[in-house]
Amino acid sequence: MIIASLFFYLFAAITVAAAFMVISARNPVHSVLFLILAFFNSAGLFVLLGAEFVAMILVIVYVGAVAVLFLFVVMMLDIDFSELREGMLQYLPIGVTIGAILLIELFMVFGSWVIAPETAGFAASPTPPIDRITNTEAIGQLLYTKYVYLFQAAGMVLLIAMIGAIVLTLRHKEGVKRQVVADQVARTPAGVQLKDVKPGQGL
Amino acid sequence: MQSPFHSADLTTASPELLLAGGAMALLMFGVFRGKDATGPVNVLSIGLLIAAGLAVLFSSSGTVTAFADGFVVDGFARFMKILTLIGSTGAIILSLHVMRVERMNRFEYPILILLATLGMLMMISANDMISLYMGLELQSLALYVVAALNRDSVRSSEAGLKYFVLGALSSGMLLYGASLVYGFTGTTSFPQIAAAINHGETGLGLVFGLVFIISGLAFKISAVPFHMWTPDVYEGAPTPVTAFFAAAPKVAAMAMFIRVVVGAFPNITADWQQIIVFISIASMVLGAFAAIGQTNIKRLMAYSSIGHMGFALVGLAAGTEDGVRGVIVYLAIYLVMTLGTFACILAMRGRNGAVENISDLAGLARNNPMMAFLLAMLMFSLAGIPPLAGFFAKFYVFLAAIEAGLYVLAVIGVLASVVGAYYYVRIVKIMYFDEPAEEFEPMPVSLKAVLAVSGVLTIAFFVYPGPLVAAAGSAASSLF
Amino acid sequence: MADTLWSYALTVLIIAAQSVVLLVSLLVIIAFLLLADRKIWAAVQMRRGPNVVGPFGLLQSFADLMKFVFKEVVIPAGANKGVFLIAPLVTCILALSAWAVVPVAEGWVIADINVGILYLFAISSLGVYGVIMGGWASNSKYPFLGALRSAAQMVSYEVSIGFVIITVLLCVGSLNLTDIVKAQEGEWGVLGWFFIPLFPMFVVFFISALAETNRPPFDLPEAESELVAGFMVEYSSTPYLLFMLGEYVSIVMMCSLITILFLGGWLPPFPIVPFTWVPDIGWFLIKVCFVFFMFAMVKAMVPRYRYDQLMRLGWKVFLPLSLFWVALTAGVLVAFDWAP
Amino acid sequence: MEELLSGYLPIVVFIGICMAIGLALMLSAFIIAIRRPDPEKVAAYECGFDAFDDARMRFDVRFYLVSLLFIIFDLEVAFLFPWAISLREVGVFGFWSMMMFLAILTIGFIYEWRKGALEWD
Repeated sequence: MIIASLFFYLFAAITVAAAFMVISARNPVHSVLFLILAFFNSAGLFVLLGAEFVAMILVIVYVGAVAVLFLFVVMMLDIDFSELREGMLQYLPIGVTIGAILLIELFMVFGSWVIAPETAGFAASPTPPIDRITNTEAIGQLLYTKYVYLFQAAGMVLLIAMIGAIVLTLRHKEGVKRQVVADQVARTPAGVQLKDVKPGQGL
Repeated sequence: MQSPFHSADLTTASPELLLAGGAMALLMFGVFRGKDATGPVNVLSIGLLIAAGLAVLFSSSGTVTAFADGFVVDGFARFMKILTLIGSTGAIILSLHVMRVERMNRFEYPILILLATLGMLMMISANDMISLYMGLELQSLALYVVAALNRDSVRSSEAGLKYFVLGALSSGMLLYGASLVYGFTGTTSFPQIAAAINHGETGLGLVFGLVFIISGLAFKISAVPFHMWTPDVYEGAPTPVTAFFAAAPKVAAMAMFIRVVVGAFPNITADWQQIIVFISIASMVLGAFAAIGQTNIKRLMAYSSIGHMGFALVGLAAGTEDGVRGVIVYLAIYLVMTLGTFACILAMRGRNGAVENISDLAGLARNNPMMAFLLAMLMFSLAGIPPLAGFFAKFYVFLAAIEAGLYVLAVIGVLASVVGAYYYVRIVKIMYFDEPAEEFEPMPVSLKAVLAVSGVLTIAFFVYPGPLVAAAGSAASSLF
Repeated sequence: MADTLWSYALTVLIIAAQSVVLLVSLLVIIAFLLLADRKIWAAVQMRRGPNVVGPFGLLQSFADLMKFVFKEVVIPAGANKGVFLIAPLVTCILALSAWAVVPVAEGWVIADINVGILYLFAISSLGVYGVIMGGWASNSKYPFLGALRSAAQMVSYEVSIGFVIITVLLCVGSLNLTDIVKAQEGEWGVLGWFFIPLFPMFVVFFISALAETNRPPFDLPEAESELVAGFMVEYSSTPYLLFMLGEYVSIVMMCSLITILFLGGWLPPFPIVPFTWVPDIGWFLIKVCFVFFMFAMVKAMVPRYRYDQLMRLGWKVFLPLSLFWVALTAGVLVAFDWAP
Repeated sequence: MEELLSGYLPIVVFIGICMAIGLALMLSAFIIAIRRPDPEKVAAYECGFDAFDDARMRFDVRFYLVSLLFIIFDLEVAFLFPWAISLREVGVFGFWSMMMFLAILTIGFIYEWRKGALEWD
């Protein structure tokens, strides 16, 4: 288990360092790459918790899909980020203050952590222990039955996301001729018309 | 595996199911109908909202939980759901004319409103941090999209983006707080959190969790110091969307606020009371003073809504049943007044399209005396001048605050409403005593109807306040 | 304490040795598959293909390797140097890393994790990074366009790949790759392999695998007649070699994934005597080579798709089809109570 | 738990070795091959012309739309994984629960299709 805790500190340290680099890197593309690094290490932390499924989904969804979109946006939009950064310096003192307060609070929370006595009863997680059943199956046995309401709500959220994506981004170019495969395939010799085209006149 | 699901749950959640199914059916109808779908979709959406309202009233009685206790329907939920549905219906009616004239007539708009309303109903009925968050995200996501609906307008896109970034931040804070609370109590269910805190000791972690949750919620009702998105979003979003933002989401977010603090943290009232007293005072004061300098009526309404949320929080700060009753009454009256006011704002259309400066209202009394009179009444009511409805709204919350011993809060509230009265009365002065500006286009029937209903309710409320107060009372009692 | 450390070190050493053996044999096999690819292509076009280096040109790939190593690394002046060099590394390392969970025979796997198929899915969803980073960092127009095309193409087909994997998982009930192979084991041999009941999904997966690895007829990111060499235009020497290597490693990866998901992995076609003489690893290799042969034949025979056709196929044909099959498979399994 | 984690140790080692191989291949040319860049050699390739302008330009919003839609469907797939392997445990109810979820997203898919978001023009 020493190795596990070593890896915990390694992943945790890299996550924090990468997160710091996300906000301090000069080039936004580098920021996104550091974000990806942070995601990877968080996935590592999840594995250390025994949450294999969540770890893999974190990589698939966040690194494989969301960060690709981020990278797209910062690479291709060509925004002058140094200009944005100028404004940031102005708010730096406030940001640092708030961050420091949060950090102190966290330490205080850590120091005076009290767990309610009843908690043990509630905290008994609804999933069976990890030795008996894999993490993915444990999720599967709860998500679609016990939490069906939340599951369907997630479906509705995705539906809104689809509608929103189309409402906000879809634009059709005018006058584009599209290939209609069905029409092409359905064409028979009977439908063919021969036209005698005179030179210089066109159709 | 024993299915944890009961078919009775479907009845309990029938308003939500109706809205979800209806919205999807309308989406299909709209996309297959093509260009001329917007009219029918609007009408059907209004019908769907009314049907959902009937389902709220008749599908269940007493306190019922469903879906493994993640979902609760009680008197409070029913009352707030009806208010939310009224708000959304009003917003769709208000949008009918303007959307057509402004060529933003997209059938997705009413559907997104329906889906946002679905999220609000889920928030109001949430009995668990996770279902609360799902409802909240459902609502917020739809609202981000409608804020940016006019995508050819830079201001609308900016409004959508600002709302999205800050909204996401607030959701993050809410989640962070919820996870701290979960860490302390080991549960996300409100009654179980309450039970865990009841016997245990209040740890610092729990208090921080509570602070974060309240910050996240304060964002959603735009209370100071988490209000900064409100003026920009109100100003930038298309006006019918602003009308919607000012009405239904505020009611739903406040209901969620009440549900969280009263449902999950009833045993540490002292801890959250002081936070709410602070944000309440800050909102009232900022709402009163910042609104004075505004020239744009939508920005003015933004600061006005910040102030009103501050007043409503006075009742919640009391932390008593009477206080919650006061909040409910306040929200009901606020909703009616807001819809009426926005009916007037939407009617501000000159020959060259919509105008939104306060000075454009100059001399309205001569051009359109009826509209001017009703708007004046609404302004007086928003200011809280007796015997209009707005006065009673404030009366009940202040009364509850005084009964709970929060004298300072009540006094500051009264002072803030005196300052606030200045800018409401200024609008009346501009309408009645300034030289007439350009005449507005005649008011379309849909706006007239909303304004008339709102005006009559505002003016005549004092005649018969009993039913609303009694209903609010029984709604509040279901929480305690 | 010291004992534990030693035992850990020993474990790590053993794993490292196994990994090196796997990787080296993989790279050698790829060297010959690359040659096979060119030979098959040539044969279809009635040419001879590489035949100079070594007997029948067998050592051609090694000669190419040497050539790449001795070439100058040219980094364009406007390029973002760091990202430019990281991009091929990412492509290559990701492609190689996927092999950690592939069972080439019963028990012959470096890491037998519970979520093996998710790991592979995750790695394949990251393949797009090398292309985007390379295309962007080059700061040149052809790579840029190639990267754009490639990103949209790879993500479009990934969804159908996901759905196809789901249909297989429905029949298996585990995310572990060894379990997936074992679920196809039975006295009926080849008849129990999943390509028979799930034949349409087998086809969808095969074609999506072509698109996912930018193989012809979906090689639009590097369509030479339009984009010169796509996102690889500015690359030379070993960075280019890493891109090429990564590409072929993922192609072989896809071949073995098809083998594991649909063709019964290391299982012999019939569990009877002459077939069981061949060792498990032999069957695995034979199947992988067969699928690779199909890849090579497609490359030689099918003309390139147009971009709108490519997107149409992914979103409008494969996506609904595979989604429907997910529902159908699950429905059948539940209705007849066959679910594993 | 111990067992689960020890299953991941090989992956870490394996990825480490992959990195070593990748780096070794990459660096070999830097060490062995000569480097003699000149302005023509390091110019971006534009069919023999000097590059007209910066290559990083704005491009069609359609590419964003594709990746947005991909994120949504990727999440859908993510929801399917646990379901697929516990189909027996969740039973008929779990099956219909997932069918509802898929139906909601299919509605979204039909909407996209009809709107023409899946066309490429």
